[in-house]
Amino acid sequence: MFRPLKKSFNLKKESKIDTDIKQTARRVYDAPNKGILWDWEVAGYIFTKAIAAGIIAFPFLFQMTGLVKVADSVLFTVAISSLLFLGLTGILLIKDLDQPKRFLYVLLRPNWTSWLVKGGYTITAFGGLVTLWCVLKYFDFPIIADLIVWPILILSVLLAIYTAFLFGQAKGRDFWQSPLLSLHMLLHSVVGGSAALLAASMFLPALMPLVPLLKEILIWSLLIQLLSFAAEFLSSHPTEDANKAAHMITHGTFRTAFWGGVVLLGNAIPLLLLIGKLRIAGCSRGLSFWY
Amino acid sequence: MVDWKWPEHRLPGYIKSHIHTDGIESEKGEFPLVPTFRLPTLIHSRSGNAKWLAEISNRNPLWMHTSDADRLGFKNDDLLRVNTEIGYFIVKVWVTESMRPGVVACSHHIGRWRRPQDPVANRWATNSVEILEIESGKWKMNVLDGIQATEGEDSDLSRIFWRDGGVHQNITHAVHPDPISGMHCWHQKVRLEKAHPGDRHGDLFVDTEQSFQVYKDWLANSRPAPGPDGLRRPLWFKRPLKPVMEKFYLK
Amino acid sequence: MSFVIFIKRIFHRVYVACKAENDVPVGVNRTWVKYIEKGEFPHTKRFFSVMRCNHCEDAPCITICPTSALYKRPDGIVDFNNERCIACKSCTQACPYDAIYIDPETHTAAKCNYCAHRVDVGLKPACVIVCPTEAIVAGDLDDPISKISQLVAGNQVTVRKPEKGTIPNVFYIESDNASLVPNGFLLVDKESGVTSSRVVQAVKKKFQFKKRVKN
Amino acid sequence: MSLKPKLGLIEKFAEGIGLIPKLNFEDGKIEPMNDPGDLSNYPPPEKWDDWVEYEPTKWSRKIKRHYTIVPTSCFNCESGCGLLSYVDKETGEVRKFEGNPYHPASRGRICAKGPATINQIKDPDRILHPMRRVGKRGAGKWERVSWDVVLDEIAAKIRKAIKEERNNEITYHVGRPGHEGFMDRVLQAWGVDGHNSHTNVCSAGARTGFALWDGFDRKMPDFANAEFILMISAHLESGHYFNPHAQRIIESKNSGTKIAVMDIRLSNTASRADHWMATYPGTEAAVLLAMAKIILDEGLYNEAYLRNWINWAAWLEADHPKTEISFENFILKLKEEYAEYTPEFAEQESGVTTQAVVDVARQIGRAGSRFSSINWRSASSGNLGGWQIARCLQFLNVLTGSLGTKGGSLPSSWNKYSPKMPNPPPPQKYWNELHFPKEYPLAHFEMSFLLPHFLKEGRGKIDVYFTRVFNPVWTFPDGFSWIEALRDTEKIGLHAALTPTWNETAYFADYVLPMGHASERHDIISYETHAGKWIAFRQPVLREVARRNGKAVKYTYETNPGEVWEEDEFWIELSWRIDPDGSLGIRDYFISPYRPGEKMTVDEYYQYIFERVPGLPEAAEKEGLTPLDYMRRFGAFEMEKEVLELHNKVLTEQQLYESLS
Repeated sequence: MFRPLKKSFNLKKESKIDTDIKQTARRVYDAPNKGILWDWEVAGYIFTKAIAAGIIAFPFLFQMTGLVKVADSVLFTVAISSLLFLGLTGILLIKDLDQPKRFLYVLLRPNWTSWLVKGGYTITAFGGLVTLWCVLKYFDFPIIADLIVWPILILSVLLAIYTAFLFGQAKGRDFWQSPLLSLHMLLHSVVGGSAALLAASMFLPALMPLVPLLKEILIWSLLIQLLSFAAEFLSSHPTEDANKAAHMITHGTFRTAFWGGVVLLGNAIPLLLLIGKLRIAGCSRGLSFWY
Repeated sequence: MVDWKWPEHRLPGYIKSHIHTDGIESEKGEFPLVPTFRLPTLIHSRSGNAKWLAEISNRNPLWMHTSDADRLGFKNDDLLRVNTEIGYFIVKVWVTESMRPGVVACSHHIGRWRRPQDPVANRWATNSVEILEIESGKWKMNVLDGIQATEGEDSDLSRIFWRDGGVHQNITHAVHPDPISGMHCWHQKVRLEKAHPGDRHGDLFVDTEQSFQVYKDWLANSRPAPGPDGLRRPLWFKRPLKPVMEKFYLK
Repeated sequence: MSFVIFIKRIFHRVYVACKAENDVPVGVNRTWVKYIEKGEFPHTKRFFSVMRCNHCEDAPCITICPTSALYKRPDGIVDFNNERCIACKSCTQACPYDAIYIDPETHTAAKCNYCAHRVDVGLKPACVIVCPTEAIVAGDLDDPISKISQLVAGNQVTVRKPEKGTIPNVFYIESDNASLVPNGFLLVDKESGVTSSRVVQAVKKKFQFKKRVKN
Repeated sequence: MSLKPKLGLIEKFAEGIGLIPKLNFEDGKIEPMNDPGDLSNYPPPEKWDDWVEYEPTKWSRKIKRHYTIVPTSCFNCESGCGLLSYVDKETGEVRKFEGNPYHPASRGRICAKGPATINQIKDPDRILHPMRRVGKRGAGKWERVSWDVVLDEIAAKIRKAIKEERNNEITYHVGRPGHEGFMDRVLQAWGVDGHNSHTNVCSAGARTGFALWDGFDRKMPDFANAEFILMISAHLESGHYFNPHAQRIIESKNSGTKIAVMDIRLSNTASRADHWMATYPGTEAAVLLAMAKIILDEGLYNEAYLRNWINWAAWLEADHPKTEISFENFILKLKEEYAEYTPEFAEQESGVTTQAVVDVARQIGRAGSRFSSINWRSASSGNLGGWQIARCLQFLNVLTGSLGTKGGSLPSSWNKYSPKMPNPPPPQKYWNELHFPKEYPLAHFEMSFLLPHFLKEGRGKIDVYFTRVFNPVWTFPDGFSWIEALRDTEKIGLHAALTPTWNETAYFADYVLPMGHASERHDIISYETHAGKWIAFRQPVLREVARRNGKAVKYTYETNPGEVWEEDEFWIELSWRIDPDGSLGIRDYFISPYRPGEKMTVDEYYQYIFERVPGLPEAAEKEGLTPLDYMRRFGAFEMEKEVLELHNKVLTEQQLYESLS
């Protein structure tokens, strides 16, 4: 559902143009605003996609590199839940379209220059391979199953960061043109995945062996995440619009959502808790939602 | 002009207007109001049914220069009560540099209305209002609803994004018949103040007894016919539907 | 194909001619006029700019459109086919000129397509023939002797947001930068508008005019 | 060269196995009129009978639509620009309006209100049938009635009034002008002084000021050839004939003409001008006279013109009997007369800097005979003594000798054609005091906005009141006095509102009679828009399409939507029923000029007029058409291209003789 320009989304504060009439040019007439076109569904599917990529990458990586012995049951649950999140991503993607019945056109009338198509094929390939892996594992063909684990891992990375390239193609949005965007998305996936696994480990004893390493990864990724925020918001941006967008996030309408939700709840508190040896890790998930 | 009892105007000259600065006390918030400027996209009262025209022009704020607004403490989009000789109307103010200081202006065409009992029409541009005659000659118009996006045969009706039905300013103007040309001198001397509590954009009040009095005052300045040899009107002047010759002479 | 627009002669005609020609619903526009004012009285100046799709050489909307519903024709017009469009709205994000909207009637993307249906029959676009002061000139820039080529060559022309690298094909003569740059698509202090059908209910709820109890 | 994206393999395969619908078929290809690159503005007239275009809303399918193109004239303001209506052959409805390239004034280019006529025609809340009020006037209850009932009831009331010599109780009050010739003829056929207008809330001030000079109450500035233009108006965006004028103003501006605009706000016009003179409202005359003084003092005036055309001797005799009559003394006395109007005085009164006043005055002086000025409303209609502003404006034209000259301001009736009517009735024997009261002998024209106050004073009563496309309750000052008058059935016996849409005055009517828009009514238009003389035709386009398809149509409401009618036929029908037996002598003015004894049809009325338009029969002959059919086909005809310097032409014997009669 589309959220209209909320009253709280007060644009007057940001556009300093309108306040001092004398010096600067003043827009006195224009066509009506088109409102927000990409809404919570888009933010939603970035969030579910990051988790789908993250939760499968770590167990499989540990398994293949031998860092930690991972039971098959864990691999299975992780694969299934990743497919689940992938399904959720798909549903949100289709829901965001104004012509939902035509969603197949993305795959069947492909325009290969568009990252939406490449992304669509990535999701399809990733989903296909993971299902194939489950089937092979279930019917006990371990060797072939192991063979396709590496492609799955590579696809999971691509799955996590392809949206950055798509946003990069949206030239109308200066703020999305920043090269840091793919790094941000990767971090989302890492933080999201590890946090999800840690949270799941409270219910699934089988995940216990992975916990210490996951905590390590989560601490470091949260640190890097905070650094990336600093990099993004302390430095200036190439164009005025990007600066304004950054200003809106740090001081404007999204101020509370950013400092409160993303920085504090999403990163700082979990970091402290983790360093203080407690297990609450789910809240970092909030991070990617707001970003 | 000499023949028709106006010798002092026999040559091109300058007449001080009825809203000349001598009669305006600006510190009391008095201004000359220019109510006549038109918009390129509307027709007097017939573009209410043209959706694409109403979509372009759907506001008639009161134009005021920044210096006047600062002096009187008005901010952009404030609601003002504009008092005319025979009543008042409530309008939003548009503070701009494109206005001559000391003068305010409000555009024509906008402020159409329909009462609840009237047929539903011109939904693109009409406020729905109630008209009350509080006592005889004392008329009050209250805006019940601005322009609403509604369902209808034309699906564009549900996409109306403008809410502002504007204000019907002409109805609060007294008649000003120019003693010579007979022209209605449109400009009004008005006094501006912040809108009172309960005032809504588009509300207005008129006292028709007062307007009848103003009519009589202006009528008194006229210098009636007959002109030379009992003529009602100069024969060489244009006159729609010229009657027979003898009718030109007052018996 | 491209446009040259004389800023100094613009008035409000293009709106209705374009809407009449293409039945563009209320609330969205293929071409629109933006006013800006500068300076203090009595040196105040008002500038107008006709905004529309710039039919870019390297159009970001074409690259991002997943089903190539937006495509470039050999004569340069960036046209759209709303039967291929899945309304993913990524083109509206990609266009730096805010020229693409979602048609609330057909729920697909739409924009100025240079009146391709008229050009193919040998007629100029609707906004060109309606303008009393011939403020909009349309023609083929590759043909050196066409009026438009001479105008672009002979006058100082500007384009909107060249830094985006899209190589726009709409040139403005005697324009003012403040009125050309859509300055901060995000920071629009415009009234809320209407776009995809889902907006309709939202707009109604949000702007519910306080019904006054009849006194 | 294919104009669509190439199909990829996956897509072809997927469409092949039916996973997704096939999209790539097209209805048909239309051969372009000319080779790619050079596009024309309009389809050529030879193709207007069956013009083929693609349907824009289903552009991907390339569906062909067939149109009949019928010209008419716009009805959305006083300019009456030419319109082409595209009538879809399949649905039989008007699809859109464009400019008519054959219209000499608008030349195929129109403003925003022209094409918006399509909205007004397709308005869901349109009045489609005559309505009669039920219950109290203004209560808002209506019932649908037939045209016959309406005509009989109104005709009966008028017949009774005329029989009882209450001719002055019938008033036809017009808002948007049109049918000027037609209505004067109808009212004089009835013998009533019933014409009332809105001129004195519009341009009475300027008209009086201009008329005092030479009797022509309007000036036609020849903008196309002007070297300096002074506008006390916003004529690039609004005002009488602003679209044809704006075209020519911008053309001359492009070739160097300078423009000055006097306006209290920065209108779109002022923002285009080289000089924006932001005068305090009402002080424009002071600025104009200061400029006149500079022109006089610096000798920039046109001596030959003044000597030849101004009654300077008579003025000297009247005002300065002692001085000897000579042109030099006249100039001397004139300078004394206007000595007090220094630029400093102008700045103190209006706020416009002396530098601007002097600068513009000199440019006017230098422009000489190519100085054109315009004032229609704005200052002269807003201020007490506004008529002096127009008078002073023309004073500058007189001083520079730019009256009737190329690039100057021409007297309006040089460029306006007045049609020859069939069997014109004699002038009426009544003078209606409600319209032309004694108190305002010089008024231009009826004191229309004082009507409710006159009624309140008991100066008279109105038995039958027609408000024709006229909304005083909303547009006029003091609308509540109008409501009080309209509400009172004693003061206004029967109120019939002829209007295409609902409006605030129609809420207080007895009959609301739906009349057509630009493409649903007949009329002829001839306005002074440039230095030529032309006549244009407004016609119900669906009736013309029916005629071209050979379908007989008796009344226009047969082809208009619902029972929407047009005024010409309404008045002919009404007059016919006012005088059923011919005893009042009204009926014989509505007899057909071609079929003796029969009722005149609207086609015959216009055929009679067009046959007498100089040059039209010959032009029609070339096209192998009758004059009426020529106008139906092209919508407009220009009689003369250059109507200039008539005042300098030597009259022939014949013309001298004619002017005496």
